[in-house]
Amino acid sequence: MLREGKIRIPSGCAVSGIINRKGQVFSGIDIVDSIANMRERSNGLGGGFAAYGIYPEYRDCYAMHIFYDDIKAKEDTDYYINRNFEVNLSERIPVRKVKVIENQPIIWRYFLSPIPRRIEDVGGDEDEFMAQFVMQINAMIEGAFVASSGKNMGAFKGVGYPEDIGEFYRLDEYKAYLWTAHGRFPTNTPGWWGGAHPFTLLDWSVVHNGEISSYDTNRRFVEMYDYKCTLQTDTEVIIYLFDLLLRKIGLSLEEAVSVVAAPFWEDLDDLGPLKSRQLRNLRILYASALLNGPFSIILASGNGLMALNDRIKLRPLVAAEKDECLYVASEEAAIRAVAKDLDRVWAPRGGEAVVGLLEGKSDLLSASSSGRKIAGKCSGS
Amino acid sequence: MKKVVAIKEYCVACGLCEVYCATVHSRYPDSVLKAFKLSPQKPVSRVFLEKSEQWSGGIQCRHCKDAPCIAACITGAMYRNRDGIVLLDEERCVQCSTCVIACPYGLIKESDMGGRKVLLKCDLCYQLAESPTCVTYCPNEALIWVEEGETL
Amino acid sequence: MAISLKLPEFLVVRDKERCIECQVCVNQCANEAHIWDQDLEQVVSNDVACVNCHRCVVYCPTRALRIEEWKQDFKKNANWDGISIKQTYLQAESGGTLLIGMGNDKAYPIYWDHLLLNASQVTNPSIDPLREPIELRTYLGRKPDLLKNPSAFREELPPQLQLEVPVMFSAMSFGSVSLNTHRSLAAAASELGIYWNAGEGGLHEDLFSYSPKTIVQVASGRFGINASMLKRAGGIEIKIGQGAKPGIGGHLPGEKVEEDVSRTRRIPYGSDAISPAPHHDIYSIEDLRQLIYSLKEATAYERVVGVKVAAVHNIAAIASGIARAGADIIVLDGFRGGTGAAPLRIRDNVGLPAEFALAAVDQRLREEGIRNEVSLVIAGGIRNSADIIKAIALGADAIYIGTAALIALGCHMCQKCYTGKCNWGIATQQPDLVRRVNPKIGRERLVNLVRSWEHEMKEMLGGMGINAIESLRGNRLMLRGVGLNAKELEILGIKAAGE
Amino acid sequence: MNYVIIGNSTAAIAGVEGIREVDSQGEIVLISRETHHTYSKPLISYYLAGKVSRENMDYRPADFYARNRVKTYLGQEVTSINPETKTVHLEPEDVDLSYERLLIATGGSPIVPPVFRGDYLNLHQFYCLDDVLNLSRSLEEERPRKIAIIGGGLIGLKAAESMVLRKQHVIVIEAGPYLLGSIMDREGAALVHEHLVEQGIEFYFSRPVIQLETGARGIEGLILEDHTVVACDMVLLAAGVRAAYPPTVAGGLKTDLGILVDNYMQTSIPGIFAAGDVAQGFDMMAEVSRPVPILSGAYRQGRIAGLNMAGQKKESSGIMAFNSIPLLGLNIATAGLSTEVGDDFTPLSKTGPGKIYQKLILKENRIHGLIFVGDISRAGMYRGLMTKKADISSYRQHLLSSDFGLKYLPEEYIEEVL
Repeated sequence: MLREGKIRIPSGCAVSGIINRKGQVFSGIDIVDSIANMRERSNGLGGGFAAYGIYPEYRDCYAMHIFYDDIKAKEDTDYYINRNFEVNLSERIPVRKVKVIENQPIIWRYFLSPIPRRIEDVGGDEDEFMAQFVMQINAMIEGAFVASSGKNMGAFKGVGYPEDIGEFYRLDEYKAYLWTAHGRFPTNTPGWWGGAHPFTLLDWSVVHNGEISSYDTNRRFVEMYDYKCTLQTDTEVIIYLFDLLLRKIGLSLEEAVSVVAAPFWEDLDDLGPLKSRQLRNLRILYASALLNGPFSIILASGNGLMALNDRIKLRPLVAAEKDECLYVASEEAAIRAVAKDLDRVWAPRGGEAVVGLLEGKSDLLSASSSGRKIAGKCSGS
Repeated sequence: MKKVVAIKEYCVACGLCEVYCATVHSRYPDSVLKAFKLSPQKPVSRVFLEKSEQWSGGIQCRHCKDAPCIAACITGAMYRNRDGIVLLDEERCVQCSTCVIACPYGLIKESDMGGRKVLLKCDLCYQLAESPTCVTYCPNEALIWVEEGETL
Repeated sequence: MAISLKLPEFLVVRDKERCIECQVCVNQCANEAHIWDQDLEQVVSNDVACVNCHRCVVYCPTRALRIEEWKQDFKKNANWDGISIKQTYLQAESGGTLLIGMGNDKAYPIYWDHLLLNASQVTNPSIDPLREPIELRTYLGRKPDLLKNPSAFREELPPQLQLEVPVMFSAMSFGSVSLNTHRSLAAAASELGIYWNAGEGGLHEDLFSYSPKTIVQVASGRFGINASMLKRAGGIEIKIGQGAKPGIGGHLPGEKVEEDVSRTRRIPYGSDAISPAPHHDIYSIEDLRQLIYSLKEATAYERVVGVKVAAVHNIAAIASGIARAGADIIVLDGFRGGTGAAPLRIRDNVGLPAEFALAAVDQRLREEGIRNEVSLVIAGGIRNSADIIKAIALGADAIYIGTAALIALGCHMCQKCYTGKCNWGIATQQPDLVRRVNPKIGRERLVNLVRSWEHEMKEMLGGMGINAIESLRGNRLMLRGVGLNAKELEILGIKAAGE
Repeated sequence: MNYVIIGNSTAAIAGVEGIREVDSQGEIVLISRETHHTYSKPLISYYLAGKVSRENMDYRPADFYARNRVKTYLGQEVTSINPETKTVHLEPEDVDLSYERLLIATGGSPIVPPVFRGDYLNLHQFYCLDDVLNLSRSLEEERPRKIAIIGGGLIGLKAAESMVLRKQHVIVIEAGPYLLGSIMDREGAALVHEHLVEQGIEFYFSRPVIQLETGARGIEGLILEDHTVVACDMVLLAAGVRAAYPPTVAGGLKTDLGILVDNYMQTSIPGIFAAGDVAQGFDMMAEVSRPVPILSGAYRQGRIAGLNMAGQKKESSGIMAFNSIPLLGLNIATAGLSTEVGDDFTPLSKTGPGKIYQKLILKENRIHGLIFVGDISRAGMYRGLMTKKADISSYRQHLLSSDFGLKYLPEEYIEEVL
């Protein structure tokens, strides 16, 4: 059977996300419990987590989680890493033996600082350098797959039920202020670790439930802007779209939302002349970026998260608040499993984004991944 | 009162108005084929396709408000019914043809029904529920059934 | 006079049992294939004159008429078939180019019929157009480079054509078609919220009220065009070529240039209207750029300027050049596109299928990163809503229909448009024939056609789980090829069925 | 408003209809010397010929009076009209009826040439229903062999036709030089004559009857001016009609050849109107006031009178004489100044094939009269052009062509018909 990248595989799923908006970190137990409560929504063929704030000691380094099928792939990748980065730490990610988890790849993590000359070679845009580097590895090196590459964050994913994956990765031992999780129900897969969610680029991570009917339109659109959709998954194209809209083009989060979940033409007229003209123009210009078909996604960055449904809400999404914590999940039960007394619970409408930002942040685009700057040395030990 | 109006801009001069008018007033109102093949005399139309090089149109009794044919009819056979339709009661008609010369448009015609002379005029197919037959079957909607004074 | 070797093409079959001698057929046949014989007191046929337009068949109130092919066998010969022999006779007698109307009728593969659409099952829901909105609105026009001009959406965009359905009526000039045909197209386009193209013959003054929904054409003859017409129009199209006759100009015979045509085209009454093969001010891509910007200047950059080209072998490079020359819309006219008159050999042997041209151009513009900046419209051989959906999935923004619109108006594809005696009142200027198109009915029929397609398109989109047409544009994963070889699949950029 | 109408024929009935178009409430009283329900006078020859039943002679359905709420005094004669008191006196009822508006529609009475004044058993009038009822009885009882008809005009020839259809031998005696002299020219009359001779009718022209031969059965022969003796055993008088004035009106109505009326059909005495054969109104073709004793004129005048009596101001543009008289299978139609031959008038005519004769009388680019014999199918269009006083100069060359029709007429005329 062909794996992701060779074939497009539709899947159903569960998603969950928790953020402490004051930036206080907490262990992975809650997020694992939350996603575990939606076991019915996945089938054991994929689970994963994204965690932000987990590597404070390496906060200025790119934390790169890579799956290797074999040692050859690692050697090839290391060659490229060493040419482009100063390697602050390179180690096997610590895992626990879990009975049902098998066929795991070699799972490695690096804390990297790019060599400034290399960034200058490609025009001096560090984010673009990183994004291109990651896409190159994924596309070029057989048997290597970058699971995450942002700063002070990481993706932990694999084939299995999400709670088993959490156990496997020892997430109880990590502390993050923002967690997202995913349980996967692919309809046709050999169970490839790279295909599990979240999918990441730079600081971005996306967990996603749904199927993007507009996939090829979106793919061919982002590919015009130097993205390589190697996985042929919706999740991949979603993250590239957001990266394009938010980072490369510089739309605000609100604008990007009204692109990917554009209002209906007939609803535009009710919004006042200026607003309706701008939304109309956005829709005209970014027609190919409309995400069509059923989805609920959680997009996260170091600054916070944003949960969003497709514009006619064909997939479930529930949000809740308790003090400084914001919860989003496919089902209310997944939130109630970890937070009993909620201040507020609501079901966002189709196309209505639920945004949870760290205090003091005004946008999802994190400082580390915005602007064209050359990275300094990593401050971690 | 609704009248049939001919729109000469769209008349295609096919003559189907005549064919269907003749049929519906024949012994076999539902079948053109039977009307023409089985009737003892060739069925006669009460609408007339007028053609010139510049225009054409199916024309028929205008059901004039101040109808000269009614005024002229010596027997009272020509009358106006409740709906304003000018009708000829064939039972009472003595075929004097005064209406023929009374009609300023020449739209009442004499016809020979097997040696018997009859006078025929448009009755707007008043016995049918739908529009007059010529309108129903005009293939280009060049005959329309509209309230008087109503234009396109 | 030497005997003509021409054979009748068709046989008029008159069922005497059914004929009532009403002469409706006589009244309707402009070719005089039906004649009333005073002496016989019956209608007789002149089969040689019959063009198989079906006017008499449709109008006969007793269904007494049928037109058959005139079956005349030649000795079996796979090389010299009857058609080839008859065409040779014709040219030996006339010494002229064979003329023909409408699009290529040869049995080249129709790629639309080798494409299959996807539909949702289980993993995502199909959308029911009767319950949920499904949007077909499309904007055609130049879009700024998103990376270079990220705040473009806050400004006024360059002019856009707003289409409620991604369908437009192709350029058909007043002269080649009748005024009532134009009236029907214009009124239908306005009612449908789409555009119609008046072709290279200007816009008749009676239709000025429709000008906001009219695209006027600037072609090599420049007929009917002046500054006020450009400003009045909703959009402008520079016509470089036409799918039915790439590389060939146009010729409207003087007989068709009656008073209205003469006034509208701004040419002398009764004079031949000749459109040269090339624009004599466009011998290169940079010349095209000058014309595009001349037209934009003339309309204060308030009008969309498109460029229509025939699909030819290096169309991808040509289209890229047109996009970079500043065109807002590129129209690709495939080799099945219709025409009022074309040399038969050109029509049947020159050009490319629209499907390939579209696939190649869309892909090329994407590779160059400029696909989003220009709109792509295809024309030539679109027959139904499925063709449209496939075209959009291959990468088109919208499509043009010409032949389909004329068929909706009554065209029976006899392909004799060039004679000027169109029995359906479409391709004619003869007043008695022009009356045969009642614009009220014409408008209704066109509106019905597009509305029925609109509904079908929504059903197909909904089936694919898509509720806005832009999410289908270039969505080639929604297509699979059947009966296509690997190279064809590669050019079309699609997978084979089952993949 | 209350209305009194004297008469029960076309003009009177049209008067009722005219009044009821405007006034559905006012009281209408209708007085007739005859006792019959309203019937059509021109139908008497058809009745005699057996082409129409007695019931079908009714000019309006049996419920006409009831439906229009008309009170009738049939078999009553008005013996005096008093405009001062606005009353009419009826006999034998011996009542006075008051009116606010009065319509005199008493019609005409047949002219009896002096030579026929006398009491002859076999001398018949041919004017009203009672005449033909009598005549019909006589024909059956007396079985005449030769019937002489005095007068070759419209009435005479219709009488002749009915007699032929009853298999009688008919002799027509016309004082003038040819038939239908009041409406027909010599050429047309010749065709009619030829046709009627073929049907077995004998004719004597240009010789009035100067003396009668009488015997036991009454008149047995007619002596003409040239002393020709025409043997006959029955005589029908059809020598014409004149206005049948009502009895003297106190104060007097102005009359000429009929009661003078204005274009609203009002007489010289306000409140009193007249219409039909008794009235003398405007002849639109001759453009003078003169009697036009035809049924359609009577109807038009009666209706106009009725409308004006009920208060709707409606002006008549005058009436036109026109006739259609099929005679034993030959169609004849005339209209307007059909016999005009003055210098200003230009005839345009066409003959054949067969008994076809068509003639238009033109003057100053207008059609003033027409005579059609044989084929009358297009006569209505020409008459329409006469009514409109249409200028025919642009299509003059097409007049009388076999395809003459709307297509030759000006746009505004076509628009009217479409």
